[in-house]
Amino acid sequence: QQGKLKVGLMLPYSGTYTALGVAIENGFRLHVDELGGKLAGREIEYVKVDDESDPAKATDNVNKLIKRDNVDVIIGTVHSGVAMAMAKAAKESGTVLIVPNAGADAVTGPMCAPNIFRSSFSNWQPAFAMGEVAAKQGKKRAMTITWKYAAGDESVAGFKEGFEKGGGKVIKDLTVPFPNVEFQALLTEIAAAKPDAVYAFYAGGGAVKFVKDYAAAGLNKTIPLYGPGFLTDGTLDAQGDAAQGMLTTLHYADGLNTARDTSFRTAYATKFKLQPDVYAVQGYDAAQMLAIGMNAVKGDLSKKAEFAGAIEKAKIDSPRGPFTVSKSHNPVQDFYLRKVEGKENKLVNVAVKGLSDPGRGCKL
Amino acid sequence: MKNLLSNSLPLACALILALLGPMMSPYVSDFIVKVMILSIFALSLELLVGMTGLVSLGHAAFYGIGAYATVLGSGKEGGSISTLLPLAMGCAAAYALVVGALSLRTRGVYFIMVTLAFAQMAFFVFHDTKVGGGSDGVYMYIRPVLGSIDLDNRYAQFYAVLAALVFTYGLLALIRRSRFGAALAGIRVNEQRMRAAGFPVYGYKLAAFVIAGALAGLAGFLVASRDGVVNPELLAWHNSGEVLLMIILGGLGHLRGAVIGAVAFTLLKEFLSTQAFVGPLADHWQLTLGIAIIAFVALLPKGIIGIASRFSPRGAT
Amino acid sequence: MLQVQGINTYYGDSHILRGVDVELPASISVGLLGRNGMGKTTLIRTLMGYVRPASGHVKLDGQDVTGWAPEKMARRGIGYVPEGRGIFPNLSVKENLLMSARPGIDGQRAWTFERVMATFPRLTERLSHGGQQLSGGEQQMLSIGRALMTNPRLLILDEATEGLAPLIVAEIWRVIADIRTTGIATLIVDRDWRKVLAHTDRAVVMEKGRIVLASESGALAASPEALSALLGV
Amino acid sequence: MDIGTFLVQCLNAVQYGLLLFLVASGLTLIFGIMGVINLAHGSFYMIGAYMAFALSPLFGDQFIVMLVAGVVLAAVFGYLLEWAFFSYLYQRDHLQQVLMTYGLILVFEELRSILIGNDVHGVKVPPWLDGSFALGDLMSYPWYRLFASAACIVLAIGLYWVVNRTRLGMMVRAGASNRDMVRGLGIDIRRLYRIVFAAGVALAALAGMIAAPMSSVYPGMGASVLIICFVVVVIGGIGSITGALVASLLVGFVDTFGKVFFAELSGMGVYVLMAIVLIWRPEGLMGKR
Amino acid sequence: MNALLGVEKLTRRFGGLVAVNAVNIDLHQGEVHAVIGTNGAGKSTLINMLSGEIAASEGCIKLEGEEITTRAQSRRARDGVGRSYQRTTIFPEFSVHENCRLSAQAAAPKPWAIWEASRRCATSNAAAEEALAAAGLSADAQRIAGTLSHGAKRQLEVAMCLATRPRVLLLDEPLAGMGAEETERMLALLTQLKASHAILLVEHDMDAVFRIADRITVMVNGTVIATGDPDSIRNNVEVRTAYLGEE
Ligand SMILES: Nc1ncnc2c1ncn2[C@@H]1O[C@H](COP(=O)(O)OP(=O)(O)OP(=O)(O)O)[C@@H](O)[C@H]1O
Ligand SMILES: Nc1ncnc2c1ncn2[C@@H]1O[C@H](COP(=O)(O)OP(=O)(O)OP(=O)(O)O)[C@@H](O)[C@H]1O
Ligand SMILES: [Mg+2]
Ligand SMILES: [Mg+2]
Repeated sequence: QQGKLKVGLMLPYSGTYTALGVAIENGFRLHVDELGGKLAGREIEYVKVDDESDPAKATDNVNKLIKRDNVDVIIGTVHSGVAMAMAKAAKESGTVLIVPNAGADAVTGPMCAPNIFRSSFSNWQPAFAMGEVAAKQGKKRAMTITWKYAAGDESVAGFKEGFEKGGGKVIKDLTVPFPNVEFQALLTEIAAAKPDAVYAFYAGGGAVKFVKDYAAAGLNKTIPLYGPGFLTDGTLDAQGDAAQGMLTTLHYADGLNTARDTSFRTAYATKFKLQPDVYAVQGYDAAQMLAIGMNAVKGDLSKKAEFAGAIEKAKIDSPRGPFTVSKSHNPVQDFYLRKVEGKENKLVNVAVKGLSDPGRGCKL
Repeated sequence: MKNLLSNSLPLACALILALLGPMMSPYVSDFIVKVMILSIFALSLELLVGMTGLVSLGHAAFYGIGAYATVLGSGKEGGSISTLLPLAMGCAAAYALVVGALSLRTRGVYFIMVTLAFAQMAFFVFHDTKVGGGSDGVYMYIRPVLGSIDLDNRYAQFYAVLAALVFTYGLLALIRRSRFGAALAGIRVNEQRMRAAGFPVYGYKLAAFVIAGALAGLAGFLVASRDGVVNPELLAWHNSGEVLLMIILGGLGHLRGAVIGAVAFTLLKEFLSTQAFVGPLADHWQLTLGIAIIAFVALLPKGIIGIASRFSPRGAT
Repeated sequence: MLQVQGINTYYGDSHILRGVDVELPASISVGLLGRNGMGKTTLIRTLMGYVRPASGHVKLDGQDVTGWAPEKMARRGIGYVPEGRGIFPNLSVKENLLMSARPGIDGQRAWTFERVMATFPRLTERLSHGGQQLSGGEQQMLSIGRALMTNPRLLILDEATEGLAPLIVAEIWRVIADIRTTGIATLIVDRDWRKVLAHTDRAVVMEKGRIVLASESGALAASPEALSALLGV
Repeated sequence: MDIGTFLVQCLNAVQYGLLLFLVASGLTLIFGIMGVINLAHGSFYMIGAYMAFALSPLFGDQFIVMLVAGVVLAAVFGYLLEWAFFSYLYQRDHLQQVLMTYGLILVFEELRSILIGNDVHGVKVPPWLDGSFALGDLMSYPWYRLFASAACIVLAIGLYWVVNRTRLGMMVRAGASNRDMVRGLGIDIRRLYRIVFAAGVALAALAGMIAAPMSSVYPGMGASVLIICFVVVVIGGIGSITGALVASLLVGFVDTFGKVFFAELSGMGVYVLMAIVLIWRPEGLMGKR
Repeated sequence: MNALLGVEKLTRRFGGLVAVNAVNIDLHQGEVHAVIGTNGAGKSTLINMLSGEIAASEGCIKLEGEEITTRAQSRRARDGVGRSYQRTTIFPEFSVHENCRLSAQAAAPKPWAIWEASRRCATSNAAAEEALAAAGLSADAQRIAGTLSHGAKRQLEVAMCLATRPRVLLLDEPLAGMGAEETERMLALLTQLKASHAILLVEHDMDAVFRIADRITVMVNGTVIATGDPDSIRNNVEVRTAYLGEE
């Protein structure tokens, strides 16, 4: 019937986020291979574009996929600013876009569209969950610290919402200019203010450095450090002892011990000789969502409404646990509280069940 | 004869582009639009670097400001080109006036760094505060329009950008051959002597700086109208650096060099990162692009434009 | 010591030196005369190794050194005071001198910092000034001092007295005379042909890239017709 | 802010400033003194950090031995690099160096990705420097940071001495202003520059190795230090080591207190500082000319 | 006769060093006023202050009775103060003709008129040709300035000064580097120019100075030690010991 399905992978293949891009692609390919390399009977042809995590080049890069390669679907990306530009282009061209990581609230907020989906999370979500956890633990005064950029602001806002709803109070928001990693001054501020808890939003090299500096300053003994899972995901090896015992919230964890997760992990490990992480799961689920939509329209992507409808109605059987998508196309999912033990983010319990992003600003 | 040929060559290129415009696939025309915008941007920097000897590492600031002005000025209802274009160029020129007035006190590497500093300040204003939507940027609801020219239309976009490029090139070509341009060249070579001869050097440099800023603002206007989104990265230093690389690659001191550099740099990168052309090597485009650039520097001391003189019989000195 | 044989030098397309032969024996002073633009500086730059001749040979102590790098020539005992001085503006006077200090080819250090100071007392007051801040004449002294610090056996002076006050010029000619007596060979280019002829053993006149006359300095000084024909005086 | 906190913040500022100097020191040589616009400086720093990552398992506790080995390796590497890519650039327009070093950045970054991968890795603090000492009732300060500061001070003094007090330093500075003249004085400028370039690379790598246990190693780490290094060298006045040191400390203070008092716009801090310094003193704090 | 350029108590310090110390000089049209003095006496510094290249620490400069002490250098140049440099300051990349034309264009009206080609500016071309002819460089007009020999560059230096059509000429060692013939030509030129210009000549070539100077000022260490006609200077004991040396 139809020809190959062209899937555009617009992910970071160079720069800081390269590892994430690779994990997402691997996860995506894993599920496609599980389905025999075909979605709704159509073979897949991949087109890769390195987005360099540079929003300034995002429109050009996404246009390569849309206009040059005429892809049917775009998967991407990690960086929020880039994802925003992609969402804009996807909205204008009508190409299906599945965001496998970037958490910018706006993607499923004001920028939401019938053809834009997210298989990961919104920045608001894990942060809100952490806020609730912190409040439940009886913390009263918290400080937040993050890079000064949109993702950080959104995460901090989510934490504040959850924490203050539970009766806590955020006494001060600290920020470091992006991507500066010199934290001593702010650690000193934290030590001087003596809050009950600190919420931090960092990722990658910054997360490693922050957690290590926090421990080196001796603060981890007295003031618990909370954060969304990115603070300790994929970085534990580098963080070493400094991260031990830290609590984070995320929609994925080590030691879920569900059949679904175990089979995913084994398959991933065998195929790529690597341990999967949350990014791999998000990539994997992007493929699942695409498959569901494709099956519903029998491979005919021009039926936009049915495609979206199928995904909206579906329960996606993710390694993270089943989830659905909200009206604004963001996952409605459980958030786990996890604790760092050794080199794993061990599941403690479910922090918030079926948490849905408010999708503020979305008119779907 | 030779002169005539060299003068009409750019015009011929523009004509060919104009004729081919309607025949191009959306991607090709989009790509050409991108290269043309970059060419305008590069030309505006060429006025500073190649013609006046002022190496700026903050030129992206004017580009970004032009782009932001366009988006912020257009509001929810969209705006007219006739107001947004002057707004974009005006904002960029105004910032260039401030930056130029202050930074022209310094010279050489210090000038490079002061311009960088001012660009970074502008960058952080957009990145760290809410004026422009923060680090993720803002988008434009409706693209600028003027009468029947709607920049949402890809042909309108193509011809508008082409016209802007021709305008920029023509303007700079005029400046180059004029007394103003000769004075700038003199300043590049020997500022002290220019002052002794009676040229108000500071004024000349400032004028060049502001014109370059306004033209970069023009490029910014075009890029915002094309993309419909802007973000702080437009102002980032590596963007300034990249356009500088383009004009060096093309060959300093020639308008054509700036355009050739923009074309070559973009094409090269496009080529090396496209699987269809280089296969799995595309994953390592950084490596191949890096090697290509190193090879260019090693083999072409005068930039790509130098190839011509290299193969002409008596060019080498 | 140094021989130049059949040198042809080009700058791009222009043929500047046309078959130049010059002999610079050890311990002998040679004056190089000629009008502006006749190729004096080019000859010097060629034998120093800054410019590679298209043909011909430069021989040092009988060894073919054509195309040797300037630093190698300098280390073999050639001191160079270039036209336009070549002071290092970012170094102080003292540093300008110290950085170039080296023993001569015979291992002797006849010229020391102190001796240069004694020769150019004016510099003593300017030791910590940057090279840029010196007056023109002061720079000239520094340039000569710097070349002397390398303890050369052949000192090349290209317009070494340009911009110097008469008193200093006299002093420099005295120093040159001094140097001559210590057995250092010199090659002198100067616009004051009288002084050149008075202070050299031999004189060579260039015209349009050729050597048109080579004779004893005294003999040339005594033949005004030759001088006016060749130098326009 | 009470006085105790204030003092700790000052300590933070000084300490950060010294660290900056450490990273910028190599650039002071290559850019400040030799006059080569070297954008690849960040890459050399990155190479050092990754070297620490790769070498530390081999050397175990012998941290200092590892540093020495790393410095030697980096110097050899720098020497070869200068020979292959820079030796013919001095006579050309300075901007050619910009292009060349940009190409090198891309190559190094991709090679790193191919050889080591893209994960974040930690580097162990040597055991004899592990641990912290208490500073006030809540804070403590890692010994390793003090070690890094001390290393930097030693380096600063050493560098100052070599550049300003030795003949080698004079020759190098002379070479930066007039290569031909230096050659005419019997100095082999090409070899000299190769050595200095190697030294600059070695310094950058040393900084990377010392920083690695604190900052961990990650993709793109080179790019993030590049600009700040240039800022430091330029604020200080190109070619002045004391200037670079003073500038580092200034930047340290501005950055530290900027984060505390003007969180919103602290990213601008160093750039505002640079603009003010250069408008006030167009040749940098301690620059000549 | 009124002084075209007058200077009162002009002083310049560099840190502790007083390079020019309370110098008074009057330059008149029709007169070559030579300033001689030891190296580092402050002659170039004096010219630098007169032309506006550096600011005076103290004192006052008047052009036709109007004070110009703080006037910008470029403005002074357009008002008719032209100078040459002791160290050649040309545009090495441009042709000899372009060097002069560019200098001449400073005075051309409407510099912003970008539709007019620089090459076609008739007045500037005329001024350039005239200056080149005066300096004896007409034959080399099309050569690239950087490839000239040292002496020819010195000639060009003076030609560029002339091309701006100044009324006051401040010449810093114009004879340096010139051969015998060129020296003669330059002296003839100065003699011819002095009728319509005020000329300040800094020079170390004493034969030349005594031949053409109408008045001589002698500086030592920033201070004027003598001013007067050539004969009185030649016989001044102080000048002989401090500057000329006993011959
Ligand atoms: N870089 C160059 N390129 C082309 N021609 C040059 C270059 N340098 C010098 N020339 C030409 O070479 C010829 C000889 O110049 P050179 O400098 O050797 O003369 P000179 O005898 O030293 O004169 P002067 O007494 O003026 O110093 C001159 O005609 C000059 O114009
Ligand atoms: N920018 C400066 N900074 C410090 N000192 C300076 C500066 N410029 C000149 N000087 C000093 O001022 C004094 C006068 O210098 P100037 O150049 O005026 O001398 P001059 O009379 O022209 O000498 P010459 O005949 O050698 O050219 C010198 O001692 C010089 O070292
Ligand atoms: Mg000469
Ligand atoms: Mg002088």
